[in-house]
Amino acid sequence: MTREEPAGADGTSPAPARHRPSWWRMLGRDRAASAAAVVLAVTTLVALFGRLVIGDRAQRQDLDASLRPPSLGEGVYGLLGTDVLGRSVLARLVDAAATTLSVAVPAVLCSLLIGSALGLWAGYHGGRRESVAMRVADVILSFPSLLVAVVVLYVFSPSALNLVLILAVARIPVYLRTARAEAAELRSRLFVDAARTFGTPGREIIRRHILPIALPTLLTVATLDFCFVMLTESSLSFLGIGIQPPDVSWGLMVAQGRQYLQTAWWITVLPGLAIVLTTVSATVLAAWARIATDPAQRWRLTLPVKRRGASAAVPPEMIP
Amino acid sequence: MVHFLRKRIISSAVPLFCVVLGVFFLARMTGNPVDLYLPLSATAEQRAEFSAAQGFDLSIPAQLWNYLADAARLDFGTSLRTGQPATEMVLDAFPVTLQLAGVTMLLAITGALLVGSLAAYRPNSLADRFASLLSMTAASIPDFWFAVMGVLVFGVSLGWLPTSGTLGGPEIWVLPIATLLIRPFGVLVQVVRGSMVSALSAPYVKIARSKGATPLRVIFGHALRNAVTPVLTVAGDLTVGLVNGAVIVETIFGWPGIGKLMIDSILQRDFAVLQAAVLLTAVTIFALNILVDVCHALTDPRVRQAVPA
Amino acid sequence: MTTTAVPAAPSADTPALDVEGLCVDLSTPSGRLRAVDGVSFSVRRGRTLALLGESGCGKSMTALSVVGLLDPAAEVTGGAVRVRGSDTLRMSPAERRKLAGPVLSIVFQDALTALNPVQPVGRQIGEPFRIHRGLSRREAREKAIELMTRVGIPEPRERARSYPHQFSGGMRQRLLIAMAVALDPDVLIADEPTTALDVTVQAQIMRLLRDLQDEREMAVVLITHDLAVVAQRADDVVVMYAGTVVEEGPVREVFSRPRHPYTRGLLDSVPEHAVRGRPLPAVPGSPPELSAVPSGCVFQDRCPLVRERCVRERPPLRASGDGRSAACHFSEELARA
Amino acid sequence: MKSPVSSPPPGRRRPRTTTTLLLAGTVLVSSGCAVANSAGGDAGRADGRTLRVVLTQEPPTLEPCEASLTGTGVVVRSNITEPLVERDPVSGELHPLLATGWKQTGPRTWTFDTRSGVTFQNGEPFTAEDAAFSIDRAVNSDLACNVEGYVFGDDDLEVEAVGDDRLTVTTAEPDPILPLRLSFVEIVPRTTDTEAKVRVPIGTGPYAVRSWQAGTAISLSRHDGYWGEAPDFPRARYVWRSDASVRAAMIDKDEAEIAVALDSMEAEKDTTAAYPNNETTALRLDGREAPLDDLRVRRAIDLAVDRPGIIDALLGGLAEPAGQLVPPGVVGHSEEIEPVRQDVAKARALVREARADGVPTGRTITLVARNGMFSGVSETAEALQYQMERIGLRVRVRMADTATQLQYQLRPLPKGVGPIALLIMHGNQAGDAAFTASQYLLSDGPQSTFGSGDLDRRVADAGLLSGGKRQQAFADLLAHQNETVVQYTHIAHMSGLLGLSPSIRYEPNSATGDELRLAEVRQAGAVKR
Repeated sequence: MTREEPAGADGTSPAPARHRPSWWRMLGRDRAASAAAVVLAVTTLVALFGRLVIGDRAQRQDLDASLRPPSLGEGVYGLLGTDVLGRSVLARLVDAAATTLSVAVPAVLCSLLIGSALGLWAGYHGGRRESVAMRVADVILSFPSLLVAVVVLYVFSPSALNLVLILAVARIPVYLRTARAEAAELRSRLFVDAARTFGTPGREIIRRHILPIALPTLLTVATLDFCFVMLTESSLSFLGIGIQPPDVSWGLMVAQGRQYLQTAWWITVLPGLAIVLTTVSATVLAAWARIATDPAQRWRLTLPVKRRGASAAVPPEMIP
Repeated sequence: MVHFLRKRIISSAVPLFCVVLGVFFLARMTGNPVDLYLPLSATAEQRAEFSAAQGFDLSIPAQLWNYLADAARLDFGTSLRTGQPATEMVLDAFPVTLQLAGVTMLLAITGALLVGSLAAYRPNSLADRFASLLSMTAASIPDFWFAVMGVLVFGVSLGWLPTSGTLGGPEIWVLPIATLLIRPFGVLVQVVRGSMVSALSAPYVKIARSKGATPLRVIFGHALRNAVTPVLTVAGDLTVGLVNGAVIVETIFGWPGIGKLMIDSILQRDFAVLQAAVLLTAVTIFALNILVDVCHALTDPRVRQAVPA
Repeated sequence: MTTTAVPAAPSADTPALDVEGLCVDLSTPSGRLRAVDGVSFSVRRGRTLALLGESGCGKSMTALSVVGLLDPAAEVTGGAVRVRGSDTLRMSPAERRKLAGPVLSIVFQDALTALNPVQPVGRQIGEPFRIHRGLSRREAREKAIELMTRVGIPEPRERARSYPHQFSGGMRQRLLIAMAVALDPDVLIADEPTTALDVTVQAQIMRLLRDLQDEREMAVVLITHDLAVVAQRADDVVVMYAGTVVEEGPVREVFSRPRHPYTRGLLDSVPEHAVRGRPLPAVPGSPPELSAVPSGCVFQDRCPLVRERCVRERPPLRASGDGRSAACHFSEELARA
Repeated sequence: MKSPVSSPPPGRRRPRTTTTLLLAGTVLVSSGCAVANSAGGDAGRADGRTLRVVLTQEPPTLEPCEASLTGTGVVVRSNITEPLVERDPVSGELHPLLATGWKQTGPRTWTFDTRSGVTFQNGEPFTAEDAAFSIDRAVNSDLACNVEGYVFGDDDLEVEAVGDDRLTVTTAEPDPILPLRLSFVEIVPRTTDTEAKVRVPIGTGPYAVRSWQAGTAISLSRHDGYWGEAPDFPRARYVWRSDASVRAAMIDKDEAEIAVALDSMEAEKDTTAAYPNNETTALRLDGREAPLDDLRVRRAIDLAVDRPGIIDALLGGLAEPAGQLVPPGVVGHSEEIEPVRQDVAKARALVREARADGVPTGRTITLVARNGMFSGVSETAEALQYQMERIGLRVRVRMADTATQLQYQLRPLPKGVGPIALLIMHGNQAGDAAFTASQYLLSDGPQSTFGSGDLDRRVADAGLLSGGKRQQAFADLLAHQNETVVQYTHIAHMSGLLGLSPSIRYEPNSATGDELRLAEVRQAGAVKR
């Protein structure tokens, strides 16, 4: 007998046997995750195509229109006000989305790829390789990353590429350690032993048996890092390096606008909100994806939001 | 455990040496500081004289050798900027940052354990969603922005707190610590929540509940110790990351800590101080890593057993 | 099957545990599914009831809902679980906690994960005394050592300080049992307590359970898919299939004359029943997905006797007066066969 | 790593981790408070007796011979130590201070009469001997004092005390502005170390250093034996915050009486006072590199800049458009030179013309500016970049730190970096265009990229003149550079912005940024004497 959702007294309709629910459907059931997905999708679209729409609006200055507050009367580009140089904050937000993502995404991807590869390799093989990799991680970690960034960016000019490299190198140890820990634990598991007995080469074992298990954790770390990278880039802008004009990133906007906090809140609050929204969305979506990819946890996504005492039949205690 | 500690300390020596080398070359890459310390109109002879006096005219290997030889005698040179011994300046600044970081991490870990555990107790509940949103937002606010806002709102508009400085009662700590705290707290809440959710769904938690344990006992008596391992690791990394935050916080609030000292020495090309400061920070970070490992061993008997006693 | 004579345990008049019409719904991505549908059974002190079925038939979920340890995805939607005269499903969490341990207790199959890896076992075994009797740490430890002695842990005083990973599988299961019987519960639910163990160790554990049951007059609900264990250990059996009870009654009678084709199929699949020289009959197919339980008889897809009526109409669980019931339109027919 | 299951470890008592952590935390917190409290002997409260000043950075040292460094001078000069002669920042005239009078007694010799009845903060009386010692120490010693290179050339001075209250100074070449130069030499007692720089000096000024808590604060107290009028505040205290908004907040919160270098957008507040600070910003164009080697391109850039726009929007309206490197009040400032008005059409035409002649106007020019040079510097750089791009040039901005910017600013100039437009801020505290010209206008000047022989000659000649002729000669050569060389696109004569608590009265002047005279600060309640 079958019960489709609001179960009828005697459900008689045969349910479509859906073994694995579709991603869309699971996403749709989690309101927070779907909102996050929408935010990220919009951000990505804006980052990819926004510049085509706004043209040079983000750069167009008008010193006479300096610090105009957000208003409806100034056309689309006046919607969110202007900055001190009279540039449209909206246009700059759009322009900055592309720069911000073009720094954050490659930086995170680089450190994720390099760090995870090294970590899995080190963790799987153990021994000398493991300790060398760990010591390298120690060395990188013990340099205060912000200061290294300051040195390097001042010496080798603060280009976006250098920024990406610095941020990537600084975060490699995080992935390296996480991946190593996972791999070291998995290498003694039965299925890995089995694969080894069959003569599967190490690289294949890592790829086929270890990576899939370690990946969700690594991806979660990566999302948190996404946030870290954006914030570090912003801190660098605060210290005067980081993204260089005429390029603009959200972090740079926040840093530059901070002087005008009392007079023109919109310059700094709006890009700050953009950072917060994007990172929160990324985190929410990562948490969701982590559960959705884990067959043992997937059921959680199907839970309705339980409010205190909403269901009398199950004592709240029964909910872990 | 003693053996383990000894092994860890010995294995830290090579990386530390790499750090020393790294910071030496990094500093040298920033160029000769002569321009900064001589008047704009200084003559070529004056420049040469200055360089010679500071040893910058030597080849890089010779400079390195001198530096290492001095460092071996624990002499880290004299600050170009103030003329004081670098060691003295670094040791003056270090406790300030250590206290900031210590108090911050203590609060962050305690707070995150509480909030994260409560959120994890009922996943997807209203409280959980609120805690998650709060922590994620906290983790993504730029610290300098938070600091400046804090000064304006709590310092000036409401007048509750002093704007900045190190002189005064406990209230002087509030804004700097709050600024440093937001990110580690936000991240840790999520880590605690995640690992508590899985700890709470473990069979031993069911068994504990089948023994009639109260929710508090279940969380703090059973699940927490099991959930704490990833938390410790992340907390260690976040503590290391606090050096970055300290740069910002100390710059804004005028705290004479190591972060500000380091950034000033970079901007002033004060190599001796920079090298001493980074070395001390690195030593501290290594010590911290060892401490994290010791905590792992203390909280998890399986790890403890793997470590030869 | 050789039905070993199990001596009838002394029993009080009222059942120690009485489950009636228990329904459990499961939230899944494809909607809500009924995982346990109107399960009823009762067991008296000193008696052993076996819940028998293939994995996924809802027997574990039934057990978990009795002790109130269901996952949040699952929700009890109906029925009653009565112990000492009151329905635990209507109780407040605090009232339930009072029962957990002294009245209801459970043993899981995987003792490694069921023991807290970071606590010394002595503390875990002593915990019920700390919770319910308010004993001091030291007193609880003494009780724990007593229990460890009772379940056969050598050098209990020393081993009380050890951690679960330092014990072998059988020892861990003993520890788990010690913890479960600490407060002399009325009802002990043993959820596949021996599945993960070697055959020799299995026997030891089962003997330990029986000894403890005799000693403490517990009612035991034994959840298992192992017919031999049921035959040797249980007084009564409840056979479950796809979330429903298909047959129940005293073990000896049910096993000798099953009245449900599923029970029969199960019994036939055991080698002792097979006629030498003929292929071993097994129940063909596999249990239906919860989302695809047919609307008529739940067993229709695999039943050798399936007829048109089975597709149309679900057979109710009918008592036949001799303490047995079966949910088959043709149970009499089968009994005669 | 694996251990056999069979051997349980002996039962060790494990320290309760949580307790340990909590304990450690408590110790940390309490020790932190202890440090904070012990440091806060006087917690800097508004007690009406302490004048609290918030600077941008901690002075690297208080060594008087480094007083030409802004960070040091703002604390030391005229507060702790005094020079023989001081320059009136408004009129530019020299006033006697520790010298009562001076005259040129030979082509290369000047004679100074020193003041009597002056005592140092250590109780020693001040004599001509001390003055001679101080000049000798600052200019002729091996200390490599900043003032030596900044104000004096390579040649040593001959200094001699003639009795207790007279001293003669002889220069290698005739120097008509020697008294002005000597206004930069702070006088210290003859007991001061000659081998090494001192961190905490003794002087004759109205305040003496009471304590210096490294990293936190410098406290001064009134010098009771001060020869002049006693200042209002018995004590003064310097703290430093690098963030301008925090400095402003400290005034609002009454945590400080004076805050230096506020952001220009604070200018509308009642608690701020703007003052021309003798700094002039300009874009120095590297005339050796194409396309900047073309006069038309340099002219076009000059025409492209919207000075009033930048000043109003980015500099809080506090600055004045500039047409020369020398601000009003400085000898050599020309009243005739008008700031160039923006003329985009003309600028474009010039660039087009240059391009038609084969000048590579498409080559990317790097606009280098220094972080923290003035409030709104990065926005100004962006505005300049935009305005230069509007006339058809290609420009990228590079924000540098001080050391990096200095590499661009000073000879030897960096090679292989392409055309550079360097945003400079020239401080003319010395009050004479000679300092400007020798640095910025000579074709091989330390801060100049190119020039012309004609201009070099004019500079050399003007340096030897004095009085009205000197003024006219420098004014003419500034105009000449604007017509023939155009190395500089002048932007603005800047203003500083000071935060002032309502409880005090203080009139900032053009020297305030370099020497903040605490003795001139009055309590608002006190009647001005």
